[in-house]
Order: sequence, then C-alpha cells, then structure tokens
Amino acid sequence: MTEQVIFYVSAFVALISAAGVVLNVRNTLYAALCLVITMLSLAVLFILLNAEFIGVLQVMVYAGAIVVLFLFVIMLLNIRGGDMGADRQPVLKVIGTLLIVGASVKLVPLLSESRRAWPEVGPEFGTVRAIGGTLYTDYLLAFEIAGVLLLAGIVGAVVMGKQRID
Amino acid sequence: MEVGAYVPVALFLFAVIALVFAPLMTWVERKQSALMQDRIGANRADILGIKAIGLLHPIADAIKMITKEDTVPDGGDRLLHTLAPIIATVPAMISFAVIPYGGSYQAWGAEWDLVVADLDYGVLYIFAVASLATYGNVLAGWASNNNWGMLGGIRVAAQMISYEVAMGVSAVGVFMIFGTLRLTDMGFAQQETFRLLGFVEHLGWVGAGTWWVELIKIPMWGIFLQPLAFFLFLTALMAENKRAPFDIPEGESEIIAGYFIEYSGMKFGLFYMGEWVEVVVISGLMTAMFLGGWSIPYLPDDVLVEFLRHGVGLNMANVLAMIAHVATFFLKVIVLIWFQQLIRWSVPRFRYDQVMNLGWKILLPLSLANIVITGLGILIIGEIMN
Amino acid sequence: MIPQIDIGALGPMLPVAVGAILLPLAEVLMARKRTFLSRPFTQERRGTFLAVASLLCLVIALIISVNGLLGPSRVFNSGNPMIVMDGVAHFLNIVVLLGASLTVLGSVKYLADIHSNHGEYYALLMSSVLGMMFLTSASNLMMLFLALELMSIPLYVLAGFRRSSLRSNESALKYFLIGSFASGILLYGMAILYGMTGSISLAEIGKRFDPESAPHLLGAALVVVGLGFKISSVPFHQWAPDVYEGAPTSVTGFMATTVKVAAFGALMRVLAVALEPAAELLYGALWVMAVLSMTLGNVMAIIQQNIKRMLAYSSIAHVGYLLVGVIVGTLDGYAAVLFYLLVYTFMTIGAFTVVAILAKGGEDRDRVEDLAGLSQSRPLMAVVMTLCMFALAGIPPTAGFMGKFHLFRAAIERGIEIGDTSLFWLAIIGVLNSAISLAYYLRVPLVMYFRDAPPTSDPDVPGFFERVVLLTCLAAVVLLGIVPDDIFNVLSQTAASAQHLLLLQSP
Amino acid sequence: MIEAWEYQVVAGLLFMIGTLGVLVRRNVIVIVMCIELMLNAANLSLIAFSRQWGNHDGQIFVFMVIVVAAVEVAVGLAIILRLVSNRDTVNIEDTSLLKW
Repeated sequence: MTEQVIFYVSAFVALISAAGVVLNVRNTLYAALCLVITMLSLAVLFILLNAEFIGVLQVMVYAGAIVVLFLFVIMLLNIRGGDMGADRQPVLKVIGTLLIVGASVKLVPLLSESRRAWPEVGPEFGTVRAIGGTLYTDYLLAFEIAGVLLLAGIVGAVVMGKQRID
Repeated sequence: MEVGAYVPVALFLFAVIALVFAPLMTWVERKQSALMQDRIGANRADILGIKAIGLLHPIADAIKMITKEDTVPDGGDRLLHTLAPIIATVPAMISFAVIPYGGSYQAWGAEWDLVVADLDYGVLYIFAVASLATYGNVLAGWASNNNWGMLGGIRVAAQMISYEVAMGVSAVGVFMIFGTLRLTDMGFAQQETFRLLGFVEHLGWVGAGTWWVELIKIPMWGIFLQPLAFFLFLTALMAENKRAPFDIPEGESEIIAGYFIEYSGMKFGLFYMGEWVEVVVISGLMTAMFLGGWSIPYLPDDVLVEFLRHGVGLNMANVLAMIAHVATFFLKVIVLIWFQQLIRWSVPRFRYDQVMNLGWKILLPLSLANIVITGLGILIIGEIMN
Repeated sequence: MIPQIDIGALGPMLPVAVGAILLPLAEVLMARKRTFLSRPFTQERRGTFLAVASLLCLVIALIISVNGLLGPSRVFNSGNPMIVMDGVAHFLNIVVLLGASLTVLGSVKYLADIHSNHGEYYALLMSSVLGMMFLTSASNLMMLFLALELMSIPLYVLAGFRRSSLRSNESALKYFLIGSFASGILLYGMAILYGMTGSISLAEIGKRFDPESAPHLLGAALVVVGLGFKISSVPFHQWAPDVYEGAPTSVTGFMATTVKVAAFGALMRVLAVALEPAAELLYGALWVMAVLSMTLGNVMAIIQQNIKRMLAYSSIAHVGYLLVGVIVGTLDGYAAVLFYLLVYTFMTIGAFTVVAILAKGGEDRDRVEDLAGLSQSRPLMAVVMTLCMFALAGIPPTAGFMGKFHLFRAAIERGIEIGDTSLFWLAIIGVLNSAISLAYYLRVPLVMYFRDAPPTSDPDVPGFFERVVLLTCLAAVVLLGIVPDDIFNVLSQTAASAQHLLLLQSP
Repeated sequence: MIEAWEYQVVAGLLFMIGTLGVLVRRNVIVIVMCIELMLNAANLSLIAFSRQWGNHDGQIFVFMVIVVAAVEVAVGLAIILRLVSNRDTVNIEDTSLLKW
C-alpha cells in the first residue's frame, strides 16, 4: 500500500514537473527547478526498484551537479524572464504536440503489453557492493572508457569555455 | 530499512542536535572569536542583571530574528525568496539521519540502534543531500533581484560544484580501507586496534608474540589509517559549508553579503542556522568516519558491556554503555567543532581564484594520489599478511 | 567471479588511448616552456610537435591493427565480452586510423591559417578516434553507447574549434543538439531492447529477438533511427550540411569520413547480429532511407555554391550508396561496404584537404569560384581535386568506380539469388544517381581548368605535411581503382571471419 | 505491488515529453534540459527492466548514462556560453547563418 502511494505520487510529480520543463516558457530558471523535481522523483522511483545506489547517484550527479551547472549558466548569462529565447512558433507546436500525443497513445498500450511478474531478488540486489563488484569485473572496460570520456569532456569544456587560450 | 521502536528516541536526539547545538554554536563562536581576538565577547544580554556568561545571547538573537520585519525586495521572486532559506536549511538537518551516535544495544528484550536510518550507502546519502543545499543559496541569490546577490549565487554554484569533486574523491580512500559506505559498519570497524609494528612479525623478521610488537597498538581510526584523507576531507567539507575562510559567496568586503544580502528576520536566521547545523553535521560525519565514531579507544563495546554487567546487570550495563558512547561521540564532535572555530578565526578569507585553485589544483590531485597510495597499500599489506 | 582479461585484445586502442590521455598534459607542459633547444617555442612549433606525437600514436596503432587483421579474433574479457576484435573491427580501425592520420597531417598548417592553433585539438581528435575504434568493435549495447559518445563529444567541440567564428559556434551547437537528441533516442531504443530480451549483449539479443512482437520492433526502430542520425542518412540528415559548412575544414573532412566509417561499423554489427531476426522489416525501411539519401543528397548538391556544403550533400548521397551494401546483407555486400568506406575516406579527405589549403588569413575560402584558375597556380592541388571528384562520381579508372561496382554487383547478384526485384531497383537507382552526381562533381574541375583566376587570388603553397596528404590520396584513389581484387578478397575473408566469430560468440 | 509495465508507461511518457520539448522549444538551454529528460526516461526504463530481469546490467548501464549526461551537459553548456559571448542570444532561431 505504501509502495503504491509512493509510486503514484512520485510518478505523478515526475511527469507534471517534466511537463513543467517544457511548458515553462517565461522563466528558464523555473524550468531548471522543474527538472530538479523530476530528477528527485525519479530517484525515489529508482529506490523503489531496489536500485538504491543508482538512486543516490541520481540525486548526487543529476540534481547536485548537472542542474546546478544549468543554474550557474542561467545566472551567468542572466537570462531573466522571457527576454531571451522567446518561443513563438505556434504551428510547429501544434503539430509537435499532436504527433507526440498520438505517439504516446500508441506507446502506452504497447509498453503495457509486456506484463511480467517481478522476480524475487536477494537483499544484495542494487547495493553498492553488488554494483561495484559487477562494475569492476565484467564491465571494467566500460568503466575505463567512461574515465577517458570524462577527460575528453574536461578538455572540451575548457577549450569552449575559457575566455582566452594560448 | 525497517522502522523500529528506537525511532522516537533517535528523532528526539536528532532534534536536540539541531535545536540545542545550533543556538549554542552562536555562543561558542562568539566566545571563541572574543578569546582569539583578546576581547571580552558576548556579555551584554542580561535578564534582571543575570548575564550567565553570555548564554542569553542565543535567546536574544531568536527574539530579534522572529520579531524583525520580513521583506521581499522589489522585482524579486517572492516564492523562491521564501523557499530558498528552507531549501538551504532542511538538507543539513536531514543529513544527520545516517550518522550513528552510538552502537547497538540490547536492553529489556529490545534492540537499540542509535542511528535514525542505517543506510547501505550512508556517506553517499550525506553527499547527495548536502549537494541539494546548494539550491537554497543559489536561488536566494537569484530571487533577491540584486547584483550582489546574483554574484554570490554564482560563486556558491561554482564553489559547490568544485569542492564536491574533491570531497567525494578524498573520501574514497576511507571506503577502500573499511570496504563499506555504511557509517555504522565503519564505527564497528574502528573499535579494533592494530599493531603498528605488526609487519615485522608478518615478514618473519621476529617470532610471533614478541613483546615490543604487541606493545604499540593503535585504534583503527580513519585518521590513523588515512591521515591525508582526513585533512583533505575536512577542508573540502569546510569549503562546502562556505564559512570563513571559504566564505567568498558572502565576502562582505567584496560583494557585501552575497546571496543573503536581501534577507532579514527569520529567513536570514534560517540561513545562519543551516550553516551551524552543517558545522555539527560535518563534525559528526568526520567523527564517524575518522575519529572512531562512538567508540572509546582501546575499549571495544562488548568488553565494556561485559565489564559493566558484573556490577549492574545486563540491561543497565547496556544503558550505561550507551550513555558512555553517546558522550564519547559528542565529546569528539565538540573537539572537531572547536577545531573548525580555530581555523575560522585564524585564517583570513581566501580570494575567489585561490579557492578555485585550492580545490582543483591541490585538493583534487592529492585526493587522487591518496586513492592510488591507499590501493597500493592495501595490495602490499595483503601480500605481507599472506 | 573475476573474468579472464586479455589486454592484448586492446592492442590497437592502447597507443591511441595513451595519446588521448597524455597529449593534453604535454600541451600544458609545453605551454609553460618559452624555448626549446634554445629556439623560441612558438605556438606553431608546439602544434607541429603535438601533431607529430599524435601521428606517432596513430601509426603505431595502425601497425598493430594491420597485424591483427588476419589474425585470430580476440575478446577483451571472458564471460560477457565488451568488445570483439575481429576482422571487421580491425579493418574499420585501419580505415579510421588512416583517416585520422591524414586529418592530423592536413591540420597542422590549416589550424595556423585560421588562427586556432591550440594543442587541445589533437587531444580531442585522439579521444574521438578512440571512441570510433571502440564503436567498431563494441559487442554490447553499453559499449556501443559509450563509444558513440566518446566519439561524438570531442567532435562537438572540434566543430566549434574556431572559437571566435560565429559559423563555427553555430556548427558546434547544432551538432551538439542533434547529436544528443539522437543519443537520447538511441538510448531509449537500447533500453527497450534490453527490457525485451534481458541482455545487453548483441549476440544474446539476436537470439532472443522476436520480430513478431511490437515492443521488440519499437526498440529496434529507435536504435536504427538513432544510428541513422549519426550516419546522417535522409530523413535524419538536415544537420549535416550546416555542421559540415561551419566546422573547420580539417574537422569536416574528419567528420565526413571516419565518423561514417565507425557508425557504419556499428550499424552493420547491430543489424547483422542483434536485429538479424527482424532483417526483412528493417531492410524495407533501410531501402527507403537508401533511396532517399541517394536522391536527395545528389539533387541538393547540384544547387550548392559552397564546396563544403556540396561535399556534405555528396556525403549524404554516399551514405545512400553504402546502405545498399548493408541492405544486401551478404558477405559480399559487407565486403563491398568495407571497401567503399576505405575508398570514400581517401577521396573525401583529399577533397577537403584541397579546400583546407586554400584557407588564408583566418578565413576559409570554400566557394566553388575560389577554385578558379587553380590548375595554373597549383597544378598538384588541381589534379588531386579532379581525381577525387572523378572518384566520388564513380568514373571508371578511379577507386570510386570499383567501390560502386562492387556495391551494385553485390546487390544484383543477391537480387538474382533470391529473386528480389527491389534489390535490382536499388542498384538501378544507384547508377542513375551516380549519373546525376556528375552534374556537380564535374563542375569543380571545369572551374579549376577553364575559368581564369581572379586577379586577387593567390592560393597558398601546400606545406610538406599537406603534400603528403595530397599524394597519399592521389595514390590511393588511383591504385585502389587498378588493383582492387586482392584487397577485395581480403575483405571477404575478414567479413567471413567476423561472422564466424559472432556466431561463435553466443554461449 | 506496482506492476512492471506501469514503470514503463511512466518512462515512455517522460520520453515523449522530453522529445516534445526538444521539438517545440527554441531556447537552447531548455532544449538541453529536455534532452536530459529523454535520457532520464531511458534510465527509468533501464532500472525497471533491470529489476524485472534481476540482473545488474541495466543499473550499470544507467551508471554510464549518468556519466555521459554529465559530460554532455558540461560540453554543451560550454558551447552555449561561447555562442552567447559571441552573439547575444540563446534562441536557436537566431542562429541561422548556416542555411541551405
């Protein structure tokens, strides 16, 4: 029962605030805040799905770093209100919305088709130890590549962001 | 994560920390700064002539803050302006949930764990929650519709993102040593002692049980196993706390008061309270990870209980042990708080670029080096042991 | 359980990875040094040094790849393998490394010309190459995604490497937005595939894929769309001309060739291994994509005045040709794709290098008129450009002809074999399109040879490195056109070995 | 007990909202946010499937996606900063030097 309530509330909040990101035309900052709320509700869903480590990571990285970066840029550029990046293109909006709503109507039954029962999982499932164990054995190479990717990202961000490079 | 009967007790203690420690902190801070600046501080508030060595100041502060007019600047964002201090304060309070301030005790058929939520990913929880506090400060700067506020907000965002990296990475060495992220497990692990010279025996240089090898025993506290990580982590945490010498987001000589320039009354008070609670949380976390948590050095829990039960019976022995452990924990916390005050009032404020340099060019490389050294150390010790 | 790890399987990747990690460090250390061997250590000299260093890494990797080409296939780790180093992976790595080497050589002077000679260029290039190499060999969805991102993210930056140029900024922004959007689609497709089959290994997915079930197909379709963006096939192509035009010319050459090579490698692997059960349905969709890409690419290219933009549309058309080989789906078809990718790399990089040499005083000169009179002033450049255009158009003695010949022959043979007329039509449309393409490819030699240079024009002399690039491309375009049979046989073998291994892979 | 498909429906809707945002919004920063929404939808889907199959592949995949998302945002915002410092707009309609 508790689980049901938690699921429906966080799913609802996640979807509403996600819609808020899209619909918040006036204020970019509010869109960013809506994004945080989506991230947090998704983290709740992750923990509900026994993915505790990933759920905390979601809060740490997405809410704690990525969206802060968004806020940082929004404030640095000082985008207040709707003075920058106004959104005027009614035709595309209507077409896009219809398209997406149509696709969703198609998608929902499609996804609900695959009913399968939850299997029992041990208490180890999704813990830091279990994830770490898998990550450093089977997925070692992927982990290393993620490291190189971060390095490339740092170099790239510095090249783009720095005022002057010599 | 089952909810036990100990929750009310835990919550009570937790409330005490937030509501008693935080006001007391203001007094400690004033006294400490007065002491260090060679003046008499915090001695004006009095009720009917009773000054109580300045202990009345927190009460006076509270009355002042609550009765002050609460203003929202013109053109500011009323909603965010109100939400910001709450967002800044709540994470600090709830992050205490995973810090154990005592071990596990059996008394009268019930089990008492002195931690509100014993999570598998305990330390990560604190990191995650602490990173949310950033929003309060950033939004405060934004919602004030004030250029200084905005600058303060930008500085907060930059500083937080920078130091979170060093904070996370410097803690990894501790995770490697204890093999867990759960703070209670770390607490239990730190009750052990190790023989500093044990390696000579394992290498076969002397026979087993040589008296001088047994002599020097050191508690397995994080600070002894990871001395570098202790200082790196403490520095990163203090920077995350944004108090002097890392208070560039406020920097009253540069940007007046930074993100809370437009705050008054209890909203302003909340920011301050948040910071003080954070100081307590930092000290609690450092204690749990590096200073052996609740454990009394050279006296493991079970030995203590065993010793006490001969006099007062099992139940009371557990209760006494619990009291001793909680007292030990808070003693350590107080020492750490005092240490932070000492730093705060000794070191002048860094410049913006110095703070960034310290984070990226000193803390981060050192933390990474610490991970490598720790890994090598674990490998070598593993080899010697076998 | 700790899996067995074979570091040797990473052989070709290691030098590139070392380059990607150490070059930024070298750049920083060198930037602090004012003199080197008692001569001033200028930015230009630093750039040359880094270029040579990265070239060294690439060549070592190239040698290891060539060695591994006909050797046994290897996997990095036992159990749930991350990468499979088979013949196809090695061959595509060779093509990627060749393309990257030529790009590095062609960038040295060009970067100085456009006042963007920053050392980070080479580091980003190497990261991207590393991503491509993993992309060609990835054997599960996670590696595929990571490698794709490792390839793309440095490229977003490289596209915007002329930091003060608005066009370059825009190019980077568009590439970034479209690229991330495509990653999002791809990722969701992967999530659905994983959910439906319970595994992220391509071989396992291939075994459990059920072409009757709608969610399975949805996942497959999203993955194909995501990859379709990366190879810029119609209808997911709109970004390509904008991005190619705005990016620095050397980067454009790199993007137009190696990215396609790697993405086609991934596409072939996904289609042949994971989505094999859905082949018929997907190939219908790919057929349409191929025809549209060829036709639209060629038609749009005719009206372009900017060479980079024209080559962008031409590359879209070539994606169409390449898709023909993928649709055929036989060993011959795959071998033809591999061969064509090799040829395409040389002819495209040759053309882009000529355009890059023309840049001067911080500005690109990339309009077709800028080439006027080049035959008199710089005959070598004119010859290379002409041959590359002929090859791209598929005129007989060049390599481009042989490439197309093999592609269309594979289609027709397969069509006869299974009695499928749609493959005939594909070949016929391809040939017709090649005829259309003559209209714009031949305009370039015409301008170079029959129009006088404007009096102000004074094209740059190609530097030593650029001469090497031009001559290499020239030689490759001619030689691959004359003696392709041996190479083609080798390719058939590699394709066969790859298929052999992938079938073995399924435990 | 919540059924598996309910999570998938939430993920699907989230993905659609993100896609819609990318298509209709013209503010570059918001577009990047919407791409993040798409990635998050895929994450939710992966986590739910991971639970459903009882293996960790999906969770590790999400771990990697989070890394990728962080890098992508850092690079993307740097590109946007560069664009804005050269030309004072975050509206994608204004970035139209490259056409046809």
